[in-house]
Amino acid sequence: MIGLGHYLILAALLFSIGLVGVIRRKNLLMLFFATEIMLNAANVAFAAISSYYHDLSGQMFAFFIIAVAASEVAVGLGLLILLYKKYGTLDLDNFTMLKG
Amino acid sequence: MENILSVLIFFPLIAALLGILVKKETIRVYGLTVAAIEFLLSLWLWFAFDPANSGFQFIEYVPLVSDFGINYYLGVDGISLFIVIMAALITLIGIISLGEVKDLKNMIISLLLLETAMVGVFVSLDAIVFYLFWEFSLVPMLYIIGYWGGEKRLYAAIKFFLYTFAGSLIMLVGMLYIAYVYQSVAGVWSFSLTDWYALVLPISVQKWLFWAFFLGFAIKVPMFPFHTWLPYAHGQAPTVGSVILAAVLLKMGTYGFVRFSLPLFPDAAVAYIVPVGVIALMMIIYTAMVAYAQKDMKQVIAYSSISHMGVIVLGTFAMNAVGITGSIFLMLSHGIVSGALFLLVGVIYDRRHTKLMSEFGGLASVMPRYAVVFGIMLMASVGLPLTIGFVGEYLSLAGFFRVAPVMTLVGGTSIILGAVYMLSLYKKTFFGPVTKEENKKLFDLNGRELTALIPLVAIVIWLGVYPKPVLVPIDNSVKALVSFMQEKAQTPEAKAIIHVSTSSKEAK
Amino acid sequence: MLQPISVNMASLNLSTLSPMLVVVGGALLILIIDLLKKNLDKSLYVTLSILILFVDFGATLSLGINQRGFFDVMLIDGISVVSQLLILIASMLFIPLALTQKRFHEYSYPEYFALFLFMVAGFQFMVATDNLILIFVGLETASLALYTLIAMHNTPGSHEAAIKYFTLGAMAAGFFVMGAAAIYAVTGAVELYDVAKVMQARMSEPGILVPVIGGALLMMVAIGFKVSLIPFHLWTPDVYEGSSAPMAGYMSIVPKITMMVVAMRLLGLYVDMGVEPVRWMIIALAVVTMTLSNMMALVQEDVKRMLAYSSISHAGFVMAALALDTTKAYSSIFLYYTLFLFTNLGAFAMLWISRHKGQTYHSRFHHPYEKFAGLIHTSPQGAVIMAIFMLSLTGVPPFSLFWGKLYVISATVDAGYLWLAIVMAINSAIAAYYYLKLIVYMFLKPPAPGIEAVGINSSKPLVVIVGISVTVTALSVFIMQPLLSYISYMVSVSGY
Amino acid sequence: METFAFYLFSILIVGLFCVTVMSRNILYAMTSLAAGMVLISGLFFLLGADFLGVVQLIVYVGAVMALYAFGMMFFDATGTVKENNTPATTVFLLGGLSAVVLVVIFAAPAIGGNVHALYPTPEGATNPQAVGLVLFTKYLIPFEVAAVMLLVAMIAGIILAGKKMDKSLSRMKDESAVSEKDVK
Amino acid sequence: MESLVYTALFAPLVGSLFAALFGMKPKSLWTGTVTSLLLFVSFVASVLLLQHVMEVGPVHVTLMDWIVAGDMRIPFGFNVDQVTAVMMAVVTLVSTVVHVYSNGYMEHDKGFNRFFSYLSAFVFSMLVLVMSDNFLGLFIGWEGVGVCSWLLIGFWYHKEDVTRDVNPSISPSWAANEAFIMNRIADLGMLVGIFLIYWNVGSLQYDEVFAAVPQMSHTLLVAIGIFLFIGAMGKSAQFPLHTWLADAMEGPTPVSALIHAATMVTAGVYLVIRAHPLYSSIPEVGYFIALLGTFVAIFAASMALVNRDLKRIIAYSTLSQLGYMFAAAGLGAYWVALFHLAAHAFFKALLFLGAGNVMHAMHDELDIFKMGGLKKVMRWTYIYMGVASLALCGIWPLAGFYSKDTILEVAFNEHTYGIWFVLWLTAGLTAFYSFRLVFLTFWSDERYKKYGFHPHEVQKYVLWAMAPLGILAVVFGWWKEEFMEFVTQLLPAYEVSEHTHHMVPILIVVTSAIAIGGIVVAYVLYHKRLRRNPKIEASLPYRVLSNQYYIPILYEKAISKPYAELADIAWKEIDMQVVDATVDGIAKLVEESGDETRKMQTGNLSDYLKWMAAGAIILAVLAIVAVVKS
Repeated sequence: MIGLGHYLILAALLFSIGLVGVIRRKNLLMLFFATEIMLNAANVAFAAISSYYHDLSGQMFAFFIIAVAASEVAVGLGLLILLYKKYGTLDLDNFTMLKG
Repeated sequence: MENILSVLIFFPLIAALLGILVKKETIRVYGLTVAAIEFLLSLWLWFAFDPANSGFQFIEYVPLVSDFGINYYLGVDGISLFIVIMAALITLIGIISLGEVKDLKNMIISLLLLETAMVGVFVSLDAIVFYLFWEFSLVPMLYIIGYWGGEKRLYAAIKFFLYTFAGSLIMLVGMLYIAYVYQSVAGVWSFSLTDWYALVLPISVQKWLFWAFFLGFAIKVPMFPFHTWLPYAHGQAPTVGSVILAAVLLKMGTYGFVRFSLPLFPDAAVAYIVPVGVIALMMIIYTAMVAYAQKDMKQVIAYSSISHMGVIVLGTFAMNAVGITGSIFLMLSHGIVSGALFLLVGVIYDRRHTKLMSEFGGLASVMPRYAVVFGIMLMASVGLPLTIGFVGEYLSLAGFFRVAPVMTLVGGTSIILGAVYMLSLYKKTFFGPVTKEENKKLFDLNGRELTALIPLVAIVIWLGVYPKPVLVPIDNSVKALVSFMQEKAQTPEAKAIIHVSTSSKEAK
Repeated sequence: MLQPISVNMASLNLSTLSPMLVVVGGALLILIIDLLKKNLDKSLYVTLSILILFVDFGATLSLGINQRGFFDVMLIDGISVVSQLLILIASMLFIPLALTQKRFHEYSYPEYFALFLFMVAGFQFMVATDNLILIFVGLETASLALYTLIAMHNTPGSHEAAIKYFTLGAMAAGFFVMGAAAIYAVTGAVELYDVAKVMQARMSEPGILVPVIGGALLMMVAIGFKVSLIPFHLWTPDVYEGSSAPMAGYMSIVPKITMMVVAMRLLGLYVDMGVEPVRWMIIALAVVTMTLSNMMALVQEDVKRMLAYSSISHAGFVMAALALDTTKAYSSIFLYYTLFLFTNLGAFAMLWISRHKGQTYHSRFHHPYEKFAGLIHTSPQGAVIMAIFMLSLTGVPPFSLFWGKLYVISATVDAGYLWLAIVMAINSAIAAYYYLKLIVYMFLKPPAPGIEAVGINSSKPLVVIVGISVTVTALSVFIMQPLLSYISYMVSVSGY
Repeated sequence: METFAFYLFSILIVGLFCVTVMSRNILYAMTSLAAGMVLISGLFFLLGADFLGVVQLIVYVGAVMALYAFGMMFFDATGTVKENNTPATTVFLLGGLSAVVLVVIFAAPAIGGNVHALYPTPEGATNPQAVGLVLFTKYLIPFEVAAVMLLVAMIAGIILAGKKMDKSLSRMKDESAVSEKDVK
Repeated sequence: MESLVYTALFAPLVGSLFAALFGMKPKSLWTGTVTSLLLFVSFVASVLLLQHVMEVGPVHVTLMDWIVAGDMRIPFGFNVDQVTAVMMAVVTLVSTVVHVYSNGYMEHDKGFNRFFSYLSAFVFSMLVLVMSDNFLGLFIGWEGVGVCSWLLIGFWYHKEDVTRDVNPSISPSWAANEAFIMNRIADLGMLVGIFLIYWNVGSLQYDEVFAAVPQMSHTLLVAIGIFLFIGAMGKSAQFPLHTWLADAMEGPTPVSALIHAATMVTAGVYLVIRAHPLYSSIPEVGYFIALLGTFVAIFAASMALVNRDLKRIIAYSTLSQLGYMFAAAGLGAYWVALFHLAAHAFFKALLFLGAGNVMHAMHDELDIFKMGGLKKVMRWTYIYMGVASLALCGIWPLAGFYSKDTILEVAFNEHTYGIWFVLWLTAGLTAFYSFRLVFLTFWSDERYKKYGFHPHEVQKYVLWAMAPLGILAVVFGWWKEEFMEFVTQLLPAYEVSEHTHHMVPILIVVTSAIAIGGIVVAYVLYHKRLRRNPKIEASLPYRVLSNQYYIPILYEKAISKPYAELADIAWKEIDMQVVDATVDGIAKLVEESGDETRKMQTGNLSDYLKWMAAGAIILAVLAIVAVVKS
């Protein structure tokens, strides 16, 4: 039997990987992938805790996170399409008009 | 008329708002009328005031935010009565003196708003209401300096606003702390001064609160080293702005000392006589020197204001009736005199558009009336007996002498140094041959200027010769204040230094 | 085998849901109307939205205090009612700003109003529950709608703003869920009252502080993002600049109030339990936020951007109250935001009134300071009104925010954090400079020659909104007593 | 067995996600992301959260990836992406530090003890049944809100990707906008 | 009697205000006449009061309260006792004469009306000074005379500043300011004295204060005595505050006569006399006063020896005589001091008015080296000045003889032989320089012709107006006994000891001898023609003396200039560079940190994301710190 800690550390690591991606990526689409990883990390954590505590709230939370992730993808893609249509690029280095 | 104080506060405010509707051509008459009515109302206040009663009169009390202890609480006693009257008078004089300025309408509206704030500050007995008017007074002044001022007006206006604003915020924290202490003792919130007076604060608390309030007041006064906004403000402000700034706004600071610092923190005030005294001495001597070095007439008077305010501070911290009465009287006299001096500088500035002393010389022969009025004000400024300037200065120094003789001796140099810079100004400007061609055909004072100045001259002499009608009400209230302070003081040292009266002490 | 579930309808306490139902239903109604008939004028949707929000407002007002509904998911306590009311007031004041003189892209969509109402519903859900799941879902609903609303302004700025906000928001969502996971890991609960109970019980266990504080920390990132605390604020100025002025004004108030309520529920729990590190983290964030944002605001060239930084600073100011854990402090937050709502929305509405379409004044900014130079001559009323808003933001009495500041600082003093009160005071003084700068431009500088009229986008509804705002701002002293007693009552019955 | 599965899945997931994060090729990134998602659903099954696993598969692998793929095609970015990536030191410093922080938080030994379930899994019910039970009672409201959220997302997606956004009324002079309408 | 007091006091004020009404108008004869008449009224009232005091006793009136604060209650109270009555009579008499005289002297001046206004105002102030029944009232007059003196010295304000070589006083306005400021320095001392009195006695009324003297500690009395005397030093131009007096000669000559010889400068002496109960109980301070007076006597006389300026010589002699008065007062012989004060007032005023006549004749030329032989054209002036000079030298039977000799007797009697010797020597010097002036002006060769002057005698009525002074300069001393009896009703009677009594005739002879000796030397040297010895003029002592011991230059170099420079530094270096720069620096610092901080707002989303992660880490660090600390 694997301890809860293992799952949680895995979740933490996945989150960190997501974070690295978020920090590293300049292409917005790829960046969104990384945010998905972050959300999934949380899902793993919730599912594991839920399972170990025999409590359903965690699974519910994970379920809603998935729903949120789906919605975010929809909106995010909409935005990306808009940006791509207008500017022909998804590199966030190109969007630095607003600053200071 | 029980609500006369409210009327005094809000009459100019309403007048200012209605002033927006008045046509530009008639605004001068409107402004004059309003200011005159306000002044008459203030005189009525004096008339109705009972000089024998040392407590607050014409009290108005309306809860504003009762859960938080903020009330619309007004009252006037001998200490504030005359400052209110002076504020009304100076506003009136200021409006009379207004020449052909741009956007006269806005100017008059601003002045009336300022009058509301000034009167409000001096009659508020609720700390928050006091603070409200205190802060609000900055706004019209900001506009007056910043719009009608000289070359560097923006810098001056912003500096004036920010500096005073910053200081008073710290004071606000102090106020909130007192209210908190009051709440923890009495169980209810209150910002009423009279409630606070009853509160005996631990000495350690008094000490830091003293400095919190000190900062707010010191910047307003302004005390060394927080004074540098003043020369800019005066240097850039239009004449009427300087007049009101010097005459009334600065007095808010010293009034604050009397109204807040002394009765609320008697022990701390006594404990800090020496540091405050040293600062006051710095103001007196150092700024007098700086005044002497100035090349611009207005700057001389600006710095001289600081120097005189130093004497006021000394008097305030005398901790006896003589000194405090003197300092309050000196507030009045400095208000009248410096106001008049700024008006006078304005007169010459209107004609020549310069205030540099080197541009003048020999004006006494070209503008004799001007020279006479200036001379009288100069003498009042240096504290010549039988002018208004002497009484307050003498009493302030006399009072402080009891506390710190040596410091008084040093502070007394104000009468010397004051003479040095004022006489040198007078000499440079009025004496000697008329060297500049432009100066040869200057007009002497015209009717409008005389109307503004003559009342001030009359007051200068009247109150110099017969100050009693003003001194007695002030003194009654101050005596009450001092004996209250002595009762409230906790340490024996403080009790010893706060001096009520030779006779009453013997009676005890 | 499973037992059939029988649910007593009365125990569900459906009324707790009524405000959100109204507004969601309203949004659907708008969508249906649009389906039935195209190309209706925006004024219809504006008025409809106001009416829906008004009904919502009524429904919220009639909620009984301190009840739970729907299997204890819904929580109607004092602060939830107060914050919902604030959200609704702000929304009602915001919507008419669509009726401008000029045409702007977003208002050509009926969906704009539907999305807006959905967003309001999302916010309402966030404050009307203490279930982390519902908070999260509500948050995302509102946020997604908000991103869209921003992008719909359809200018390069708004696109950039939307993508920035969206991306950072996604990351913040990640932190939120990770934080929730940590809390869940410690307590096995996602409902805050349960969390509190379990945590209280477990506080004495050795080593418990690490995950407890860790959870708070992760949540704080998400909260900090939404409330825009430094260093999570970075989106704020850019997004405010990119979006339309009303949207920026709205964003400076409503999402912050809602997140502040969440923070009260969540972080308040820690502070209340005496987890000192959390308290210090809040204070540190607050101090850094108000100080640095003030400094940055000082050097802005654009009024809207300055107001963005100013709203960050105000958020920091209020956030400090969160660390105090007194009823007065919590009340002061609502009091402050109530007053801030009118002032700031008014200020942004003024910017909106002055909005023009071309880039007349500046190659990038729509509202550079220069634009307002000499406004007192070209539009005296406008100048005076804007000055009142600025003075209020500065904290000059008698204008509204003075009372807010007074109360917040007072609460800080009462809690014994004198130094914090002094820091707040000093920051207010620094802040005075940049508000003053605008006043200086409006009143003390001559108008720049040959430019378009500043009030170009003005219309009656806008003027009315500004009028309401300025009235409340200027005369706030008279509503202070009822407001204060109402808010204090509402906060204290909620147990804060 | 379970242990083996866990470690296998874990290593694979971490590896795949690393590819997602590090790869220059968008196709690789997406594929590894999808694969990682699938494996995560495997973890869910492992944990007994069958319903969650299914949802994960459907939503992520199905919907999300389809959406992304659609988007990707739209962007025509099948080749390598030229990115001016953040310097590795910054990335690993920040990533490493946050990993440490997170691990410290989540690996705390205090987690896991002394907690009893507030919403225990009903006896004798399968996971989907249990989930259904909770979802339609306790979590009905969040569920409905999630529905609203999806609706919002849908509207948002439609609007943002729609043709109407091509021309900006906010940028256009009012006169021309009016005339355009008249022409219609 | 009250009305008499008020008449005497306020008549000059009325005159002053009347003249002020016409202050800016061109000359009108009215102002001169009316003010002179009113002064005469005041004089008559003073004489009547004097008589009243003699016959009945002092009069005390209180007009009204002036300052009331705390326990301080200061009325406008006036007390006419023996000393005051004498002072009033002297002041009003000399003033009346000077007013009448000025009608002629200022005839052609543009500021005629203004002049009379100032002059009468001065008299009023002086009367307040002597009549007040309390110290603060005295202070009113004290400052009042200061201001009037300022106005009058600077009467010809339009003159330009010149260098010290051309005119040692630089300009009237400069001299006026110098006088005012120097007096102010002393006034501060006086004020402090007043404060000391108030806080220890609780009153400033003379009677109460003097009644309290016995109860006060010695140190306190010494302190009060010193501070009051500092005040006296300023008004009476005692060293080191003496420079203003000579410079004050820039004022019109009647002013010099009235203010800087007869009245105002004696205010210091008056103060010491007035405060005699105080000073008698602190003999050591008195002795110091006497020493200082003696020093000033010879110090001033020495400067007069070489001066060429008609008025300055007389001014130095005034200074010297003031020294005599202080010597007497300091040694306790208050009545003698008062006696000399009165006598001096008469002959010194006469001397100055005579000098005014000469100036008038010489078109404002003051250099006695350019005069000579004027007795032919200015007979009466010559007689007046001769008489006055003789009186000044103390030649029997003129007024100066009685008063001055008595002072020498006192000095002898007190066994302060040093003081006696110096005063004796000074008497010789006085005689020399006085007659040097007389001979160089009125005798010797008519050098003025060389410079193209056409001197002429002044108007008749002016000469007549001077007559009372002339008569009094002669006869005043004859009333010594009566005077003594009268004033010693109030002042302590000073009796010389038996031993001294025997010595008196010898002393008289010795003193008279040196005086006559001085006259003779002057006669020998100057009666025929001006003798100048370039060698002597180039010698160091001569230069020192003619440059007033370099004291004015020293003051300028050591005080005025450094003060101006320090003031400049205070303004430009400290106020602007330190104080204000700090304020602006803070503002700038805030703004610059704003500029720095905004750099985190790069506009690049990636950076924002990094900041967010970094923020989380920073928070974690913070949390760790907080945990560790708690």
